[in-house]
Amino acid sequence: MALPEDDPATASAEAVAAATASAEAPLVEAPADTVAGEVVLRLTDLVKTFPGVRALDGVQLEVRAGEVHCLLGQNGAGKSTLIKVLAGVHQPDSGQVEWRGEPATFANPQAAMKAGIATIYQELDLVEDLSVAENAFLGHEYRNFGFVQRGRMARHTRQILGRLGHAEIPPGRMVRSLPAAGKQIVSMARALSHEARLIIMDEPSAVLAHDEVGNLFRIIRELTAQGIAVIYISHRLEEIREIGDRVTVLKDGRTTAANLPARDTPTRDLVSRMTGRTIEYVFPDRPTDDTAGDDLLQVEGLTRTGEFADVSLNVRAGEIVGIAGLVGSGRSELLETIYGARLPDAGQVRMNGKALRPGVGSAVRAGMGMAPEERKSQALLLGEPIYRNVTLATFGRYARLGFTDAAKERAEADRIAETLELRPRDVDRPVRTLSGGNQQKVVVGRWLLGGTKLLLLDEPTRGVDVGARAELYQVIRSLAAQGVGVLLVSSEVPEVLGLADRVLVMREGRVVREAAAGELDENTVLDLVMAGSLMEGAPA
Amino acid sequence: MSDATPTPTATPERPQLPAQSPPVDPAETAVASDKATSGRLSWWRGDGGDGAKRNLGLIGVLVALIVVGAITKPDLYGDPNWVWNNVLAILQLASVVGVVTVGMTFVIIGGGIDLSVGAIVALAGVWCTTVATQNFGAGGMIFTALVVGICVGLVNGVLISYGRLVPFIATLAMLVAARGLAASISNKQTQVSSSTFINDIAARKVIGIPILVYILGAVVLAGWVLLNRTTFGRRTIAVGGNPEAARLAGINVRRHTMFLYALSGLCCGIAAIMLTSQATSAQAAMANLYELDAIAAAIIGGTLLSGGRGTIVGSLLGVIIFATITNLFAINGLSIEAQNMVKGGIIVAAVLIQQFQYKSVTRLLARNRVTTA
Amino acid sequence: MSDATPTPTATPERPQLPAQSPPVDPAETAVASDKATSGRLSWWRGDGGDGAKRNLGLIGVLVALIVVGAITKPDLYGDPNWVWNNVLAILQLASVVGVVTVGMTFVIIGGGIDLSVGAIVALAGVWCTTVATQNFGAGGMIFTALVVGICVGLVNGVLISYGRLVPFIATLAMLVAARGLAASISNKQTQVSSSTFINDIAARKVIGIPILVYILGAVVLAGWVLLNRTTFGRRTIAVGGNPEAARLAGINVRRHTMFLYALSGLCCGIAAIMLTSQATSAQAAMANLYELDAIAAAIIGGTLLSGGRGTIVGSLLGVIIFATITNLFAINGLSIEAQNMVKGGIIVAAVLIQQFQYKSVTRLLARNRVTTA
Amino acid sequence: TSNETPAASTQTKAAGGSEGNNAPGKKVVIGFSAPAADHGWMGAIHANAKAQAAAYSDVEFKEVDGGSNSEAQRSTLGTLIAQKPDIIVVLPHDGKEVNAVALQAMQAGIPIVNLDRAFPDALASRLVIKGDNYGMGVSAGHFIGKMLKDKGIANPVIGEIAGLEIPLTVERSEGFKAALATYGFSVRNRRSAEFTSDSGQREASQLLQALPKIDAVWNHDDDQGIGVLAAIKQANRSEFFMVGGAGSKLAIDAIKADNTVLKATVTYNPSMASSAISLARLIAQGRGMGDLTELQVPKEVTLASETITKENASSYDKLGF
Ligand SMILES: Nc1ncnc2c1ncn2[C@@H]1O[C@H](COP(=O)(O)OP(=O)(O)OP(=O)(O)O)[C@@H](O)[C@H]1O
Ligand SMILES: Nc1ncnc2c1ncn2[C@@H]1O[C@H](COP(=O)(O)OP(=O)(O)OP(=O)(O)O)[C@@H](O)[C@H]1O
Ligand SMILES: [Mg+2]
Ligand SMILES: [Mg+2]
Repeated sequence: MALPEDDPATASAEAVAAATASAEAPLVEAPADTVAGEVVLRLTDLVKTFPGVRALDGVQLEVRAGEVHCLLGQNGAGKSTLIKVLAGVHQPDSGQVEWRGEPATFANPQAAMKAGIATIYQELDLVEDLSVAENAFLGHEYRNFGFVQRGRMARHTRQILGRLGHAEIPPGRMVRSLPAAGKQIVSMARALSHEARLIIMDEPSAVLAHDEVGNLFRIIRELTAQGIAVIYISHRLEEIREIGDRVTVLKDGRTTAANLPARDTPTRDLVSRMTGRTIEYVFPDRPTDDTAGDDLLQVEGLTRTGEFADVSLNVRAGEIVGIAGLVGSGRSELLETIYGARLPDAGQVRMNGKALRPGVGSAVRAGMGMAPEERKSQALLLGEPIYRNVTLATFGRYARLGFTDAAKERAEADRIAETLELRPRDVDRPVRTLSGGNQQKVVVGRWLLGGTKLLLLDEPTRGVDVGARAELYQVIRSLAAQGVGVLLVSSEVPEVLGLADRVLVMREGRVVREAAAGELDENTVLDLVMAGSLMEGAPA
Repeated sequence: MSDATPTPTATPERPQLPAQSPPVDPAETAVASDKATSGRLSWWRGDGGDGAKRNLGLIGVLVALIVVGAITKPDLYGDPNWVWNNVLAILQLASVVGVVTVGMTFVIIGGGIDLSVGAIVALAGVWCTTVATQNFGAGGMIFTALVVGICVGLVNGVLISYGRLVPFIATLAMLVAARGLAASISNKQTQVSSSTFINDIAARKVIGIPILVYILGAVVLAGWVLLNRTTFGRRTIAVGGNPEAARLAGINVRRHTMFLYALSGLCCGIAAIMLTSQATSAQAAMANLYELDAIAAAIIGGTLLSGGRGTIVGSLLGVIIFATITNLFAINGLSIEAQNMVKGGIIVAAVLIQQFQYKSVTRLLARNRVTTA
Repeated sequence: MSDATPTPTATPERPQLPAQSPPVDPAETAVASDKATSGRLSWWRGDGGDGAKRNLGLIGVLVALIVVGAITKPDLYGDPNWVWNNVLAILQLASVVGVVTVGMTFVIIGGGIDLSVGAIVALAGVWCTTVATQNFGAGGMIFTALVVGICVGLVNGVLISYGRLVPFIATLAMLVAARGLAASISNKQTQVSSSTFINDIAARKVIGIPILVYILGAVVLAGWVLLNRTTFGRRTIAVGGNPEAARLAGINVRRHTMFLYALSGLCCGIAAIMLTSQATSAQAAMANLYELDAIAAAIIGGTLLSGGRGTIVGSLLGVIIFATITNLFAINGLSIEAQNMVKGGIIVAAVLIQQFQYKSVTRLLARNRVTTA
Repeated sequence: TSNETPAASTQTKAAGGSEGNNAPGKKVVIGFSAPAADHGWMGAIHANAKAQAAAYSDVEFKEVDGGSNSEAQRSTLGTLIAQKPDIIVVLPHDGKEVNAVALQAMQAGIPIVNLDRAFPDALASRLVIKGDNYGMGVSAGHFIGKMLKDKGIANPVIGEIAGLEIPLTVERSEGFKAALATYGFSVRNRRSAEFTSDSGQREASQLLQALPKIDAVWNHDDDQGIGVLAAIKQANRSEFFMVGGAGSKLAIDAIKADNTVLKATVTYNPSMASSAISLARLIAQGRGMGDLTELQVPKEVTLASETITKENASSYDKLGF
């Protein structure tokens, strides 16, 4: 892992200046045909099988220098597998990789990095007990006879973070103490710390809020302006339209469309190529008349010092309440506190008028269910079969005298798998082998089994593909129709506005606005969450 | 609810795709792959097929060991009577550690470790053979051993789950303390059991099989059912696999952890009675290093030291493998140093054989699966 | 529903995204988001001084132990000369295990465990005191001990990283095998060292401090620098904390793991020389259960058994705490059974004190941060 | 070995011997260090030493824990030396490993009485009092050899259950081997137990499995012998006879009763601890042994290993531990 002779810090400083200038220029619609850079990467007939699954089944891909090439596909289509093959993590079973005009094989991640391919993986790949700088330069540290040059690394890291718009993150801070969004930024910093010709981003925006996504796009534009190619994966079509140049669509491990223009291809086309059918990407209708019942959940003056303060809210049976806010506005903490997973410093939580005793157990007994934010660390038993993950909170319900009923559990899990379009559908497969989006479906599916009166959903659609997302919305709405109360946290404002009946806007740990969803539009909410001018006069 | 809103609608005309393969109906593919996978997988259903496949590997190791025995001692292995007796001897040798290992397996699957098992066996054994206890007869002795085991296990559990001590340290402290207490109770003497009932447990056979082997069988069966068929077992796997997820799913992680150590203590109490019966006596130094034996057996048997995965059958096979190795050395009359050198090699070889078998079995199944897909 | 902007339904006008709203100067955004987030959010809570704070707790425990000593033996502790000598005695007692623990700390941080350390010390000690080796003089003996240590460590490493054996099993096998080999080399006899140079290491002082203490200091210092200031050390944390991430970052996880066990072996080689010098002899059974001592010390010192976190200073403090406990018992002349019972309690108390201290320190710092923010 | 209190089973020399050796002399402090008692024999060593010291009004007994290995013993011995007792009785884990510390004490003017396991360096002790490990094996070998010769068995199957593999066990086995060799016999299978009854049971059961027919067995230690006898009973075997080691009360009783395979035991008596305390007191007080002409206690005492059989068992009653 040789380091460039001259300090890349200075080199990229100039690049930043140049790129910033171009970014500030009025945004040009870059039509697909302006991407005239030479082809840096060409994949032909790539095949990769896992035990029991053909994850890649003849993929074609062509990426040009200076373009943002988007990969689209349903959950489990093989996008992450594809980029892992490119990054040297997996070895393809067959097919050709042509890198900058020459056939290449990347035997390990090191080889890929050396060749100039940097990757931001879908699952956070940071070391919790190393500092931000050490994580950014992990594996290619600045060093002198084996000794780490900490000053130099810190300086360069600070510069990259500044470039990412997060100069406030101290390079010496342990990654453990960063929230998820901060970690994502460190992941990006790592990719930028390489002198890469191609940067692959696997759903980088999944844990980012809107302002952060803007930042990310600014960086991507800087990169492409320098002739660096970017492969961009996201389930949010609007992002692809904004940042993408060309799109390749994968379905069941095959390329079903290549090099479509990102801006002009009709959504209908994209979706049908992904799923084999067209999906009207709309939110289910709200009931016309107010069908919501009595107050199910009442929260009064809930406070956790340093996280959120004096939050009062209520959720009625059959009602969907959405909470909008920036990353770090304390929504996850609020949800976890309501759920009893954290102890409040002040305030009260009542279900059906009865105050809850502290602890998750009593919340679950009272009929609450929560799909937490971080699926891997908070929700899944990765080595266990899908069905056991789906019934993790409810297996006691199917048990008799303490003896579990596996057949019933499987049947229930099968039902969920079908509803949420889990793929592969086999519920005996370990969750570990599922794609990220499918894992998310398992997490949410756990609480759809019935018996739940109040559903707390924290970013339920993170990484879920368009088709399944529509299904999920549908399920949530139908649960509400059956009288279940839903409290929904999402960083996607349209999702909150489209799905919820009533919306709370949180900023810096406080509820700054509460209104029926119909009374708000996206811009108002965005202004609110970002401490905009609308604050004055807006009733809290 | 499907017709509540018109969301996913299939379009009649399919878009032109550059895909080489003829377009397939998505529903069809799903069904096909479903059949292909779960049909085959159903074989291993019930106890995490992984474990079952791993256990095949262990049985392979066992067979290899027996073959080595038969080659080195053809005269002995030529006598079926002797062979049967030897199988019983191996099982008897495995019985005490086996019972301890069942408890240990639960603790390790639950994300912990119990270094105090040997000490608990010794303490329970010594306590149940004091003169005062022996006066209450065999019933009193058995009761004492079990209660001591459970109580010490509970102390471990409370320290770990409510005192938030690292299991390694808490049970190490208990190891030291329990051995000290045992030495003080027994006044460092070997206490002879004068109860014929107790002593007969190890001496008697029923239908030609030693009672100790029945006890081992009963404990293993109970452990298997508990782990694979009850909510307690499911909670154990959840607590060990991802404690945060378990907590957020409404499981009382701390209380469950406490129970796991109490369960291990109970197993130690049972083992104490068995060992006291075998030795017709108890002393503070007995069951020396059982913690290592039990942990090693569980791990060889496929239990993950980091928790969340393991099988009772694997642990049993692990114990039997170690007992067979000891037996192999004994019948060959190896000197202890030669024995130790060879033992290290055998352990390594055993794991390698097992891994190899496991992999090839998995690959075989995978290949079949892919071709049918 | 109407104005909820269902985004992906092909709308002619581009969706409103905040990034496109007035293009902002990046510096400005930074400041703004700084306010929005770290202003109240204290995003970057905690400073990684985690280890340092934990160590404060350990020092508290140490002070508590010394206070207990002073209370129980006021006469001895009244004599500053005796106290100084006692400090040296404790350090000397800690020195051999301390060196082993430094290596162990690396292995555990790197996600492994080394049960064979005691056996490697014994093997290296026995090998370097054979008549043949002693003929080469002190240099030959030291060289032999170090080479034996490294080689055995390398075998461990290869088995674990390339043979894919679980570290627990691989090093357990090595434990058994190395002790067997040591017994066979020494013919189960104690081998006396006739090298005055070697024997003087433990007997001599320089500027009033025993040479063994200097060796411990040097190894600890080297370990600290290696862990905190070199790529090797930082990568060790990565390999143990998130092996997948380490692999994705291009670190050769297997090779690194192998080196960790070799490092542990090297430390065992050094310890073998120290112990041989102390005993002026070596035998196959020496350094018995050092693996437990070293693991316990590392864990008490804050090293996570699951890897990825730990400090050298913490481990050193752990070793010194255990040595101080032993010393405390010796000066109080406790019987071994009383000692063991008390020791268990002390270990538990020590961890609780440490946790309590750690928490209160953390809380204090956290409170300050929030209020000043 | 019994459930009785140790006070009842310790071996002390009755006060009032000849020459007034028991007459109170100057007050002396006797330090004592022996490995942690984890089995009957070592337990008896500790109990005997303590009880014998208590029998003298002029002795202050200072016992430090000898720990579970040489290293611990060295460290606690160091603290004992720092307290400057008049004399120290040491039973080392291993003489060679504790030699340096003993030497240090002698140089500091504190005489060392070396109990049982000898220091290699003659300067490291004032007095060595020990059992005869090699001789023990020899006694056992001769008893077995003679019995088998008398029975006329030409090619006997002899098993051996040794103790923990430390140098003293190796010595015992060598003596056993040498004595058997004089009859042209050898050991067919040898297992090492750990001086505990459960390990004795374990190793014996495997030995019995390995040897379907046996003529004689020597078990090194009567305490582990409880387990060995249990294993023999569990296996329902009785075609052979067994010789024990050390000479515990239980073993002597069993020999007398003659209803088990145990026919004899060779002594290695923990009474040596009592003798060591008595002699240490005399050395510290500058007195000689009453029955000897010498003004000082001799430099070395080695106990003979006797063979206890049904015939002479009753005379050993008071020495059984
Ligand atoms: N290690 C593995 N073992 C077995 N199967 C795997 C493994 N990794 C991925 N798969 C399977 O390969 C297929 C493709 O997965 P991949 O992660 O590439 O999907 P994806 O397109 O990234 O989906 P998502 O949008 O949900 O992230 C899935 O069916 C998945 O279950
Ligand atoms: N591990 C952590 N250490 C310190 N502070 C944290 C940690 N995680 C979160 N926080 C703090 O808690 C607050 C809430 O953060 P969090 O990201 O969970 O909010 P959120 O509104 O749920 O955002 P998102 O929806 O993106 O998760 C922030 O002040 C954040 O700095
Ligand atoms: Mg993916
Ligand atoms: Mg959140």
